[in-house]
Amino acid sequence: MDYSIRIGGEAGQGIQTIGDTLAHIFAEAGYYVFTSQDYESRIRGGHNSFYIRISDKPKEAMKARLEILLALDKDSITLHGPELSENGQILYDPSLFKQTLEGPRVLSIPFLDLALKHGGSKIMMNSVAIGSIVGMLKMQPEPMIETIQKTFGKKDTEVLEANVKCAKLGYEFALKECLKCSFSVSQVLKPNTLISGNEAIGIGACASGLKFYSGYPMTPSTGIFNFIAEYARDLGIVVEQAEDEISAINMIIGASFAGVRAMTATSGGGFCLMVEGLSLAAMTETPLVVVLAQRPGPATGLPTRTEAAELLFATFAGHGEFPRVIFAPGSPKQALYLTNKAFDLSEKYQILVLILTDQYLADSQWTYDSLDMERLKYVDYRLRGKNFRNILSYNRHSFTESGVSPLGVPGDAHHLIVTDSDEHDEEGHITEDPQIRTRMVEKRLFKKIPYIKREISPPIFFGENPPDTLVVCWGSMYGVVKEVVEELKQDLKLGMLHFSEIYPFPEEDGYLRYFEKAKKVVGVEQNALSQFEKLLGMEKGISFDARINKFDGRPFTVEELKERLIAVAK
Amino acid sequence: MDYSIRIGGEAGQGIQTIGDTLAHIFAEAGYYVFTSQDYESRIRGGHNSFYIRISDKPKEAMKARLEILLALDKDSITLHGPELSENGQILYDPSLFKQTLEGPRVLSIPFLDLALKHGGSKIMMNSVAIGSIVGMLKMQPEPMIETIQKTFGKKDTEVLEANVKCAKLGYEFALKECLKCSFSVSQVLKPNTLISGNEAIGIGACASGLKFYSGYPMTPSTGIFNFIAEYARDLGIVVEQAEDEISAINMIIGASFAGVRAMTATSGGGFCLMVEGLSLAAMTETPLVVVLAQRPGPATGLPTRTEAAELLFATFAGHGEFPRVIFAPGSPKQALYLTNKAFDLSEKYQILVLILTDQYLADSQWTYDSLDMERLKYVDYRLRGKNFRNILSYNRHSFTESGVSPLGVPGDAHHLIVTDSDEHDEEGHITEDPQIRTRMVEKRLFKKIPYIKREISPPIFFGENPPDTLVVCWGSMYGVVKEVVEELKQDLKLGMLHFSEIYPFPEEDGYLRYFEKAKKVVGVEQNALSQFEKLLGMEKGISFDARINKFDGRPFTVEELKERLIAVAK
Amino acid sequence: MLSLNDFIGRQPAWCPGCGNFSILNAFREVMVELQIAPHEIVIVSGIGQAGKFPHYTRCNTFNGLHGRTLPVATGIKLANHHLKVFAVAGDGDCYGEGGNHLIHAIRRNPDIKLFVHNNQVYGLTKGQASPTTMRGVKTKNQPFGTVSEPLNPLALAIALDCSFVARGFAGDPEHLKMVMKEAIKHKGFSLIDILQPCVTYNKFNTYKWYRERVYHLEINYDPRDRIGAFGKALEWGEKIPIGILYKHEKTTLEEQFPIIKGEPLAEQKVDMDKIREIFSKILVKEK
Amino acid sequence: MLSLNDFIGRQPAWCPGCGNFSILNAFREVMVELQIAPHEIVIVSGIGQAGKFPHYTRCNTFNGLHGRTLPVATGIKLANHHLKVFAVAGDGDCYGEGGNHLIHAIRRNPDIKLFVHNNQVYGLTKGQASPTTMRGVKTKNQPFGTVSEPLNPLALAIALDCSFVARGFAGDPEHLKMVMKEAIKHKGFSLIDILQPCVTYNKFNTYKWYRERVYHLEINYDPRDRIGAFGKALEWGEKIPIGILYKHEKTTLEEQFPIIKGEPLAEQKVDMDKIREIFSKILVKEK
Ligand SMILES: Cc1ncc(C[n+]2csc(CCOP(=O)(O)OP(=O)(O)O)c2C)c(N)n1
Ligand SMILES: Cc1ncc(C[n+]2csc(CCOP(=O)(O)OP(=O)(O)O)c2C)c(N)n1
Ligand code: SF4
Ligand code: SF4
Ligand SMILES: [Mg+2]
Ligand SMILES: [Mg+2]
Repeated sequence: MDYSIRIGGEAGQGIQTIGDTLAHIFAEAGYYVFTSQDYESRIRGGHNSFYIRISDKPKEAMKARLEILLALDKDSITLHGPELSENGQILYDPSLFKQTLEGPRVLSIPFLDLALKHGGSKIMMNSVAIGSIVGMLKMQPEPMIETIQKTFGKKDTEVLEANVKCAKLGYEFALKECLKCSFSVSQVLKPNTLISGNEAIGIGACASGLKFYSGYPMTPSTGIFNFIAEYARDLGIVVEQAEDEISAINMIIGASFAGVRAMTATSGGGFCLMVEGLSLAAMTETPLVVVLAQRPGPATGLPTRTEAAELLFATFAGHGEFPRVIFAPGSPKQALYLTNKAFDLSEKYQILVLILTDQYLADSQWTYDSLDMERLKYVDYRLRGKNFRNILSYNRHSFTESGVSPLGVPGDAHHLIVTDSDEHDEEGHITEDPQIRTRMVEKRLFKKIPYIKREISPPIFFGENPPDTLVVCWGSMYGVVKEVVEELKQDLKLGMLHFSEIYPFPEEDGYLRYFEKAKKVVGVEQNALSQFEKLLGMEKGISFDARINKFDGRPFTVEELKERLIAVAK
Repeated sequence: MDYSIRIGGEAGQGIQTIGDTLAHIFAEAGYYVFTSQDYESRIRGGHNSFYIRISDKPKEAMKARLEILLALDKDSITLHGPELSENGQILYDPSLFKQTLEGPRVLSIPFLDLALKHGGSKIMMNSVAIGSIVGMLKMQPEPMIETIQKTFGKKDTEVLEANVKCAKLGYEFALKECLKCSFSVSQVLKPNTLISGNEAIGIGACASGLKFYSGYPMTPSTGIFNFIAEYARDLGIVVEQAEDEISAINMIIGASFAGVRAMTATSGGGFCLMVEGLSLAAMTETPLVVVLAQRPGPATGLPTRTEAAELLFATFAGHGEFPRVIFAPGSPKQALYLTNKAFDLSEKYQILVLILTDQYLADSQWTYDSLDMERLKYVDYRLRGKNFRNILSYNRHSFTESGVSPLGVPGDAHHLIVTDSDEHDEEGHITEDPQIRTRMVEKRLFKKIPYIKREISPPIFFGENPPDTLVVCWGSMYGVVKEVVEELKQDLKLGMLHFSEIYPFPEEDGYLRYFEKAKKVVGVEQNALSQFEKLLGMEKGISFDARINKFDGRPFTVEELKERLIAVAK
Repeated sequence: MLSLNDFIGRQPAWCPGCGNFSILNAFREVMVELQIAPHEIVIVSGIGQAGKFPHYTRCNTFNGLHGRTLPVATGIKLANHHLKVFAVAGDGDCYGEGGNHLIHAIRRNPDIKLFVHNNQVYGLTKGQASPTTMRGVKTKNQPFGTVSEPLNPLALAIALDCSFVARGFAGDPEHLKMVMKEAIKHKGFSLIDILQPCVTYNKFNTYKWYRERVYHLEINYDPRDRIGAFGKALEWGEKIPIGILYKHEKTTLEEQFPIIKGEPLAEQKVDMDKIREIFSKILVKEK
Repeated sequence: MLSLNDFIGRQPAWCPGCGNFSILNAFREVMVELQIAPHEIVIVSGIGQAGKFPHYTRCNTFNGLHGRTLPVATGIKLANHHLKVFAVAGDGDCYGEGGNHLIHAIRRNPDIKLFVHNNQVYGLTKGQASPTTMRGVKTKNQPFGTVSEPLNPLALAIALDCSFVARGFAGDPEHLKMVMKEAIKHKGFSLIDILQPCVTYNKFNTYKWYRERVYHLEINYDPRDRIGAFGKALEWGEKIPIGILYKHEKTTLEEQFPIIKGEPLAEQKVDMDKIREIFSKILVKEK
């Protein structure tokens, strides 16, 4: 069982609500779900769509071929009609747009009419549509009702009742009318968790003891801001929207200096404005976690679409030389644990950790059967309270074996915490001394980096070993590459290496043997310039034999990547 | 003949005036001169010094060993006394600081006393000191008098006369007293030009038709701003100090869009703030020249000192992917011609060109026997006036074979110039279309880059061919590496490659054979991470066998580099 | 004769009912009434709903970055002061991200007309508080309610002695046209803060809310009295004045550069002979 | 008992005669008189001559970037509102590079004391015009003279309804100390613009120039009248008022976050059990 559903319509029609609710229903019912969003930079009109994949086995990528297309506007049919599979069904309400479709692959349901008659408002149409899809799949109605109840639970019961009623109507209508629907879902039992990339980062941050968030809205990072703001009261997090990204980064630096874990998230344009701040954090050895949610550039580019073209920028961003760690999770699960690791490393080594995502991962939802919360680590590396008061003397930037100096909390003791964006001495005061300068560079850079490299996990290998063709990818390419490799691995002797802990490269370099063993190395990147390949070339002297790039702002589908991979691997 | 002179004292004592005047005197007298400055980030006090090298052959680097030390403060003696050569002389006025020096290597002249008595003011001391050094060198007094006349020509004649008088007194005093001075200068005839890195960039820009400059002061780039402002009235250049660097970059983008050549210059921290603007210029295909004058970071670092640690940042700065050209001149002469080339390429291909310098080059002065002004190129690539009015239809971003679309001047015709930081169609309007997006990326990136690569000159080779040891350097390392290679080339079979047109690497890659032929490749860089080596590794798969780095903020002296090079080359 | 047809651009991507439509229409009508041709105009805009404005009419267009309209517009004006330069921005754009440029553009006083589409919310990014959002308003990103004092752009501009300071309302297009025309006729930096209902995200400051409060400045109101204007600018709440609050002429930025007193910079020829002559003094030594 | 000795830091690198010295001394004396200990204070400064300030006394110090003092200070205050947070900046720093942060810090109203060492020039970078440089002043970088209207920081702050707005003069240290003490006692964002002669680069606004103009606000001056204060703030030229121009209490930023009503954020324990409990609702499904 492996069905793909696409819900298309104008911005403002509720596409996202329908998609999100369906995804939760499916997860609740015990299926594995994968969703992805496609939207324009506008609030009403245009054309958006929401993709859902549902299966009894984990699926972590998008297919081009659709089983169900819920069309709320004409464009859905023009754009996505051709993607319908042989047994696919278009679901629509003819009254919504002046077009009547004929044929066995069409199911027409009067969403609007049912909503107005039985729900009392136009917006209930969405519940009818949700019910219809659940009905088409011949699923049990209970998870649907439960999920709707959860979603509308906070609103008044009348609205809730009406929605449930509308969903049921849609459900029954579809069950009855869609005799030609050949869908049948396997019986599964245990409900799954459903989380998006942005939510995973949000949870990861909150569960790492985040206490201060400052940000400036920017798609596709805003979801993180929203998530953290939602939990701010319960978890005691101060969230403050900044006047610009420069302020955001400097505020979190201030907060981190004052003794709390702090974070910001942004996208390319905003990240540009934060770059001077990164360098400031490095010089003052202030722990800092920054999320860069990539989207297609240059400049404003395609602000709601996806690309991963800021890896090299992120790796070298900031004036002067300083250490940094770069993570690029490949899934919400990785995002959760890597965000936690980001906070840990950042405070342990008093360095900057960047988390790179992109619109595709940020807005995608994946299911898991439970995520292990015990894996989330919290160690407070700061010198606080009594521990701080009891030491005899203190220098914020004292030279140590590991390059890491004790990180005191200002005000907790009579010791003063002094730090400076200028080169400074151990106490933190401005210095012009060439020897101290040299030692400080060594401390920040050469001493810390070897320790940090030991903390970095090697890439994940998957597939045939040794592989004929090794597919190398990073970040959000994980799911789609894995699915394609899984499918083709036996025929083509494929293996894949996925990097999520990108920089610095890990001390343990056993993974290099895959490059040696493979006859052909192929890079898959969502950018034009093969940035990860360049980085690997720079750091490890490795170059690839072929590469697959995509830079039109749309994520790879399984089919597209498969076709392109066969073409180069053969 | 090859003498090194250092003038040391507190900030505010006039060190720079003395040094600069002497350098001009020597150049006027027909010698080759090289100067370099060492100063702190303060206006009064502390310790600064000005280094001058004078020879009858071109010398383009600094030596540690000194022939004359003019000490205006005690620190000069503590810090630079040990650098005095065997026949070296310390020149000082005992009344200036409570210390009397004895011995044959000391010349004491009552600067202050002579100045007060014969010049009438304390500040005339500097003229006495200037005269003393000219006298110690047993040079003819005429170039000195001429230069002082030029310098003070604008002030009232009384001041001028007094300064000349003081200089003559110092001159005669030294001639008479410094019997032990064993200096003697060769007779040379033709006067030389003396220009600094910053001046060369200023001239290069003005001579490329610069019409608009906006900047925000930041050491060591401010000299460029000063220079351009000085010529603004004569050359018809609008200069406007911006409220911040973000404004500066956006103002010049506006001016360039409106049809004039525009530039800004900054240093690392300011450059960080401009990075989003670089991406904007790229997306809108607005020609742009930006100077990044490097200094030691991270953050404020050592704001008045030197380092070249922003190469990788500059190469990948900005969100999204776009072409850029990076130049890093190795001398004022290269700076002059490369600045001119920067403007030409930038407008021809409608791209960003970055010029990287550092404090060392920015503030150093070199002499040349005349620079060829005919080599300076000015071609107006814009579609203006009648030419613009006469075309039938116009699209700012039309697809063309070369990727370059016609660059019209707004207002010159009825055709509208539309451009956008969002991805756009040929007309310049926002688009979300994946095909147009892909073609636009190809236009901006893949079509233009091959043409640009053809314009890039290969690195300069110097030394023994084939070399046993190849020394690779870039930017301001040129002079010091060249001198050391010159000295050692026969003993060690040394060759050097110097890159000034850094990125992209040139199409013509004959220079790669030097890497193949050499037994050992050594990189010399004024940074900790060997950034150029990394870039070469990324782009050409080349790695070095050894590397010499310096990151204490002070430039290499000939002696230091020689010693370190011998150690690795052997 | 120019007609409205000369100002029809791309199809707007704004929500039906958005206040931006009437600002767009007012602008087009003003251009026709003043007979200013599309190619004489440059509109510089940022990112946000307001930032899309120039695409929906016809003009030279520089749609740049979020927050950076004014420096780009200033660069354009200095390079070619014959162009009629407009800057169109959102309240987030101009008062948030671009706040510093606003202050300094006012100080410089280039002859630029700035329209701020002030919907008191971040529209394009889906409803966060903007600098003009009223205190206490809760959004997804302001879970404790908006904690900052709303920015009063008119008081700010008057404090900076802005040459022309006005407020318009998208729901009163005739008045808005009058204000636009006066701003265009005025020489010097002109700020029009335009109350612009956002029907999707601002459920508080609706058409109705504004209509109940907005009133035209009294006939005998004197826009030359700075302290009086400041007092008037502080009025916000039960009654909100619209019209020209403060106005006085002063030398513009571009008038202060003697080299562009006449021909615009963009039309001045590059004289390589003169350049060579000047720099030969430095670069070439007589042999 | 704290004494002046507790506030002796590194050797200042300022020019002899610089106005910064007396500001530094005033600050030290105020700390002793109010018995505020070095470790209770955080001074956040930027880059410039003024930015070196905290090194020359003893305190917790964050000497950050040029222009960015206020966001850092705000972050610190929100993370630990028990600390006494000062921001020390130059006029270029605070009104130029950092102008946007000033506007929005005033709107937020954290209980931060901001000292702007206003020498009407860029000191550390050698004499360029700053936002407060007077019109017409020529420098190397302003070859046509300063073309912009000087920024009036007090009028600006009053327009933004800043909680405490004052002007001091480095040449009148007793008065300056009084103003500093009042600012410290006041709850809310406090701006003290301090006239600070730069003996090296500002040959126009000298000690003498200031002395001839500066006068103490009249005894009956009412700092609670906003419009009156605005009028007073416009006085600049023949007479320059110093003292507390505008003052009123309002809720501070930090008071508006209920979660830090009590313990500062920096002292609140991270409760992993609670966190796990909350997120297990999302992450863990009953089997
Ligand atoms: C540097 C940067 N930061 C953030 C964004 C994201 N962004 C786009 S529009 C916008 C705010 C829109 O609000 P406003 O300026 O008031 O315009 P409106 O949409 O309300 O007209 C933001 C934050 C961006 N494009 N660039
Ligand atoms: C981003 C950035 N731009 C520019 C500079 C260079 N810079 C250092 S201090 C300064 C101005 C100093 O003027 P002001 O703030 O008035 O302080 P003052 O020295 O007069 O006290 C500038 C422009 C910098 N350090 N960082
Ligand atoms: S979101 Fe608001 S401002 Fe944006 S188009 Fe819709 S109504 Fe207008
Ligand atoms: S340059 Fe001016 S501000 Fe700076 S220390 Fe000297 S006198 Fe003071
Ligand atoms: Mg808005
Ligand atoms: Mg200053």
